[in-house]
Amino acid sequence: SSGSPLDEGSGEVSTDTIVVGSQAYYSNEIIAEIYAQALENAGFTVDRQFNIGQRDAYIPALESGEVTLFPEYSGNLLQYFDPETTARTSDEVYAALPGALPEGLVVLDQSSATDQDSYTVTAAFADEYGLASIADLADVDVPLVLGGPAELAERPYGPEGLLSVYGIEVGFSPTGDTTFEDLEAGTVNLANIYTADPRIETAGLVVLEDPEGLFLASNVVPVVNADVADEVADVINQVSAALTPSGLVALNVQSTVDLMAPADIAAQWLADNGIS
Amino acid sequence: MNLLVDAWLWLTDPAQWSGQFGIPTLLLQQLGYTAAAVGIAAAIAVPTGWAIGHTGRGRELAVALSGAARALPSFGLLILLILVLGVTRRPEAALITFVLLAIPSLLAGAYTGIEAIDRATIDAARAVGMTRWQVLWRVEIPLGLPLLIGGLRTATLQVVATVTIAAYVNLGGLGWPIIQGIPLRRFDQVLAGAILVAALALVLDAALALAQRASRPRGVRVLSRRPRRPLVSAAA
Amino acid sequence: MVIVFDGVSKQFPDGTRAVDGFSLTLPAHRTTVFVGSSGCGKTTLLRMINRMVDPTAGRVTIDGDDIAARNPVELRRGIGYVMQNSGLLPHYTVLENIATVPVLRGVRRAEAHGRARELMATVGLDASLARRYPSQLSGGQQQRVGVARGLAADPNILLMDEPFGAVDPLVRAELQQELLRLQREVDKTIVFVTHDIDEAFLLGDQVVILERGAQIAQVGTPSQIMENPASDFVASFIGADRGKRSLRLKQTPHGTAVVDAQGRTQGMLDDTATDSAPRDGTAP
Amino acid sequence: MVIVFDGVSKQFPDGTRAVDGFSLTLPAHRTTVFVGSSGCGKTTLLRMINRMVDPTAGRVTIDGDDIAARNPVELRRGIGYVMQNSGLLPHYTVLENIATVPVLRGVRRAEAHGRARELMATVGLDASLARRYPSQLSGGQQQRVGVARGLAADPNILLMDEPFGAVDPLVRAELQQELLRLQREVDKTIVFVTHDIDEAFLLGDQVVILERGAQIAQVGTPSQIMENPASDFVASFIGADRGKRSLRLKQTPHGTAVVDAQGRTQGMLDDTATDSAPRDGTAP
Amino acid sequence: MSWIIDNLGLIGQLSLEHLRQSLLAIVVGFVVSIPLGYVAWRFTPLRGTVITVTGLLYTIPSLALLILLPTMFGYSALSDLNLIIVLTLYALAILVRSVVDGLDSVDASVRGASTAMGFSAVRRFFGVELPLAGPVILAGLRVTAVSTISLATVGILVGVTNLGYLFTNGLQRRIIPEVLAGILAVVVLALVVDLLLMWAGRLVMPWTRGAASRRTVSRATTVPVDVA
Ligand SMILES: Nc1ncnc2c1ncn2[C@@H]1O[C@H](COP(=O)(O)OP(=O)(O)OP(=O)(O)O)[C@@H](O)[C@H]1O
Ligand SMILES: Nc1ncnc2c1ncn2[C@@H]1O[C@H](COP(=O)(O)OP(=O)(O)OP(=O)(O)O)[C@@H](O)[C@H]1O
Ligand SMILES: [Mg+2]
Ligand SMILES: [Mg+2]
Repeated sequence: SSGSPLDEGSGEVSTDTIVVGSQAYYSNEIIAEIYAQALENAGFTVDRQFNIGQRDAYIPALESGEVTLFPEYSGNLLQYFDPETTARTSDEVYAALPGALPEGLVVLDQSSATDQDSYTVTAAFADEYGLASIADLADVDVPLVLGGPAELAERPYGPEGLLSVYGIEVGFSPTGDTTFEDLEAGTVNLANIYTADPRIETAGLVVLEDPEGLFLASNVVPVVNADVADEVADVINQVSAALTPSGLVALNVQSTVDLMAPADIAAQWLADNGIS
Repeated sequence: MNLLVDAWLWLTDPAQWSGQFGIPTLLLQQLGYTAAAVGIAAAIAVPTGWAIGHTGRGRELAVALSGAARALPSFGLLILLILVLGVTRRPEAALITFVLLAIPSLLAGAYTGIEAIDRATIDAARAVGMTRWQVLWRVEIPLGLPLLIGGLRTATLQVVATVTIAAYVNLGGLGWPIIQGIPLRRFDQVLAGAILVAALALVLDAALALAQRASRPRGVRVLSRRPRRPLVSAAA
Repeated sequence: MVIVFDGVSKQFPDGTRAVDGFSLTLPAHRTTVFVGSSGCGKTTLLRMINRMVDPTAGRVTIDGDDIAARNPVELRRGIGYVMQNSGLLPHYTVLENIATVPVLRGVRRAEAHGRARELMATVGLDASLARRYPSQLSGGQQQRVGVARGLAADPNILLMDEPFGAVDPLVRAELQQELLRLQREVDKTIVFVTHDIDEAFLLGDQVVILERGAQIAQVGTPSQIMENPASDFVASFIGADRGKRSLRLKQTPHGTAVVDAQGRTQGMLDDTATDSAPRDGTAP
Repeated sequence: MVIVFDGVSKQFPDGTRAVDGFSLTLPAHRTTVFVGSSGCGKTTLLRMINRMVDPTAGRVTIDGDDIAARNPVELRRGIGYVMQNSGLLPHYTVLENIATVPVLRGVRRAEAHGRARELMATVGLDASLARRYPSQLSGGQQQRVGVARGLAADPNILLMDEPFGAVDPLVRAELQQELLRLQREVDKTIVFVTHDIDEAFLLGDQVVILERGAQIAQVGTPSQIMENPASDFVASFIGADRGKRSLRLKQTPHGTAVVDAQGRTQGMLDDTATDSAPRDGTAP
Repeated sequence: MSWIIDNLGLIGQLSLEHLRQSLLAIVVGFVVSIPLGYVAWRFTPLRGTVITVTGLLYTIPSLALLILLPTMFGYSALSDLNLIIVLTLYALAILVRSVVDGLDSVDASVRGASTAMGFSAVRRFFGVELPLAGPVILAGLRVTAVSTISLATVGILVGVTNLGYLFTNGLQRRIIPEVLAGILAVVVLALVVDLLLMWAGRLVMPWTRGAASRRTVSRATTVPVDVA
């Protein structure tokens, strides 16, 4: 089957068919496509239920069994189920996950690749105010405007988290899918950007450190319906082991710079990593 | 029903009535974009429509272009324009999108208004010695006004419902509670947003319906009761 | 105001030859009626007089002046035009409709309305209708407003295009009588179009029977035509071939009846009448 | 098929009393014409015969049977109905229109179409028009299709509601002649509605002049009415008060002319005619 | 532009999927609108209600409806059933009004003539009234088809994949040709369906060929929503 985002999900939990979901996020879709192809190569029948918007939209689908496998981000996932969690490092988060997940959902091995929320500024802005960490923002004497997706306003790590954890007051601008451009254009001076975004590298952005652990570490981790966890574990764990932080950025570059289709990127990555 | 109660609670929460994302601000933004887009569209479409109706020329082209404009997906067009124009020109991108949305209805309203006038009436106006301009201003425009305002109604309704997507590109408006509510699965706020948009649309539509009634020249009002408004004529 | 058509033709852009080489003199202060079947070119002829249609060949003169040289808008303001279905402006009141031309000519509104009120009386319209809109009038009343509007500029020429086509026969008869009265009063050059031969004979001083392409089948007074139809076409058109004009006398208990060739009674012979003045009251 | 109206009234839900206590016998195999001004109730009367309108009081019988007991759909399929403006189905071809009722009755399509072709000849329609849609016909042709359709079920009763109201006078005269011919041929009970008194006198064996509310002003043969109008209303309606029916003789170089009270020529006296048979050819 | 050429397969697949979803909604909307429209037309007291309710639908933002309906009625927001239901509702808003206008446009004398000839009520509706309302209904259907195809793209915002995918995905990846391809594909689909409907209309209603009456056109240009 091709890597199109079209194939249908079935609805009932079925052990014959693995329903792989993905967020409406191109990078997540590539990982899901890798899962799907790896499974197909191993002889599974796969349904793709890609582009399901945000976590809040697809978790119910996972819980109901409408989707059985999903590439997730450990920190955000944990915080979704346990907003009060104190876990911050990658291992703490991974260890806390099984307890937080609802009945019927389990995580397989997490990969070393991370793609987590961050607060990022331009190099020029960082230079001007000597910024290296979020805490340094306290020294900035211009009004801070934070850009990010609409829902950031309500997230624990959003403007309120910034205020309560770092004592930093910011305005908020819901820049949505153009946060990066807005940062470049100067309509915002602080941006919520995912750390696997290749443009951090190419545009020379500065990701501010997060000493107080506002953001949880977020590694790529497969969430899977418990009914099929054992069946797919071998194949998917193999993928997770091979997926590295720089590898993830490279995948994103292939998509946004080389304009390759997710199916082609996935196939090539699987071949390069000898999983097929 | 629970959802309705929640939406009502959300609506009546004082927190929603102030600040950057407060309902008054959002309402003004929604109205502002609607008014600006419909205004600009009218400035373009109405004279053009009158010209088409008066001269009888260019109708085919107008129908074809209107058909294509109507097929344009606003959401995609908005994204395309932002990518092309850049994030600093979001308002322009949004305005262009909404203007394109409003033009077909207004254009059709302007020319069908004139076309729907009994030819004998226009003929009579010429026969008594009216100049072309007098025919246009004294006969065609007044008699075509109800259908034009009908077109204005349709355009306004379409635009005010569509301005909702402005929130998707950080332009605020009543779409904000919806756009923010969806990823957060806060349905009370989504429903409240939808109610606000629908209510605004209804109020605008009712106001324009009154205007349409008032615009119907008195002598004509006796004849046809049902207010009508044009669609883009997909009819060839 | 003598109107002369001189070798006039009209070919429409789509190729229709509505009028083909039409020449005729319409005497001043007389009523000329164009009569013919649908599509024979009557309206086209009429509209060439006020330049609503321009001839593609030939010329139309009024008192010797070629109207092609006249500004059409000016010309029209000086010629009354009564249209089929009245052609009133639906968004103007009766008064405004009648006063349209004077107002266009720059007459003060109050003055124009005053004159319009007088005209309402002339055409037999009640003053209480002044503020109504055309849609609030009966068909016959609308026609009267149309006639009043035609007269408003006090034109020397009045064009009437099937003005009574759309009304009830009773109302129509009344309007025809009204027009006969007006004709005597206002003394204008009237050009009247109809496709009803009886109406043509009733109203016309000069009747012009037209065939397709505005070809003249016969011109003459009603009596001339009826007494001596120029062709089979004319005979058929005036009903002579159906025996309608071929009458016989028949004695009945109530007097002498005039019956047509099929035995249908057309009327009663009035043995007592001694002159041709119109009489009213019922039949004897 | 004798039709009897017996104290029939119709009050519409909005209160309009369109027909008020109407009683009349319509003889079989004869043509009865209802004539009157607009809105006097002619159509309502006609439609009570095929139960398109049900009376609010009184009853209508056909050959003695009260039609209120009949199934309306069945009844209608047995009564021909020709409407003003022809009432053709615009999405049916000429053939399909004529064959509508037989097909509704279950006659095989091919057979019904065959009969429809015959009827086209009967009403004088060229066979080449069979596959056309009504919009592709002239007004006169449409009327003929309407008549053919009315005849298709070979009904004993034919209702005709101003069937020639919308056509040109020449065509109208032709259709009237055609109907006179058909009348002799098909021998049906015909009920004809018009507001043209001349048409009524031409076609009716029995003419019924109606006033508002379908009040009978006069019933009789055309000659009876013309020779002896029952009231001022009738006199005015038939034109007697305008001198139209009050005729005189006038000598002209071409023979004796018959002129009305206003001196308008109505026709020529035919001194040679010895009988009342229809004659053709031009006037003398 | 090379992106478009490299991804013609994807565009084609998405177009098919898009077409499937839209056509389902258009067909279901059409079928449902006829009885609804008939009821609204026949029973005058209901007319205002039916037209107001369907008209009201028009004012609710589609995005909200896509989220709220599944929540209220407990079906999955992700299935394309969700999108199709919402599109059908919007189609109804236009079509019910068209059916009413279409039935209104049937000449009363034609209706009378068919009654007089002995058509039963049912036979008259299917044999005379519905076909004669055809041109106006078709005009409404064509408008519905175009706007449904255009509107369907919002499905991507709730996870229903169709040509709208090219918009969000193109935006994230900053591939302008991808977004452009999405718009072009939608416009082309809409115009092709519109054209096919026009041809189908000529085929099914041969009597309308050539003689496009002015009356029909001006009625067809009436918008469905009448909330007042
Ligand atoms: N603007 C036009 N373009 C093309 N053909 C026209 C135009 N106006 C009239 N005609 C054609 O010219 C011919 C004469 O038309 P005209 O209106 O003068 O007829 P008419 O005698 O007034 O008929 P009626 O009694 O029906 O009013 C007709 O065949 C008509 O179709
Ligand atoms: N369905 C109806 N509801 C209410 N009033 C009606 C209805 N049909 C007819 N009328 C009224 O009944 C009266 C008689 O109508 P009818 O149609 O019989 O007149 P008519 O003599 O045929 O007139 P016309 O010559 O104009 O056709 C009129 O006043 C008319 O307005
Ligand atoms: Mg004419
Ligand atoms: Mg009638």
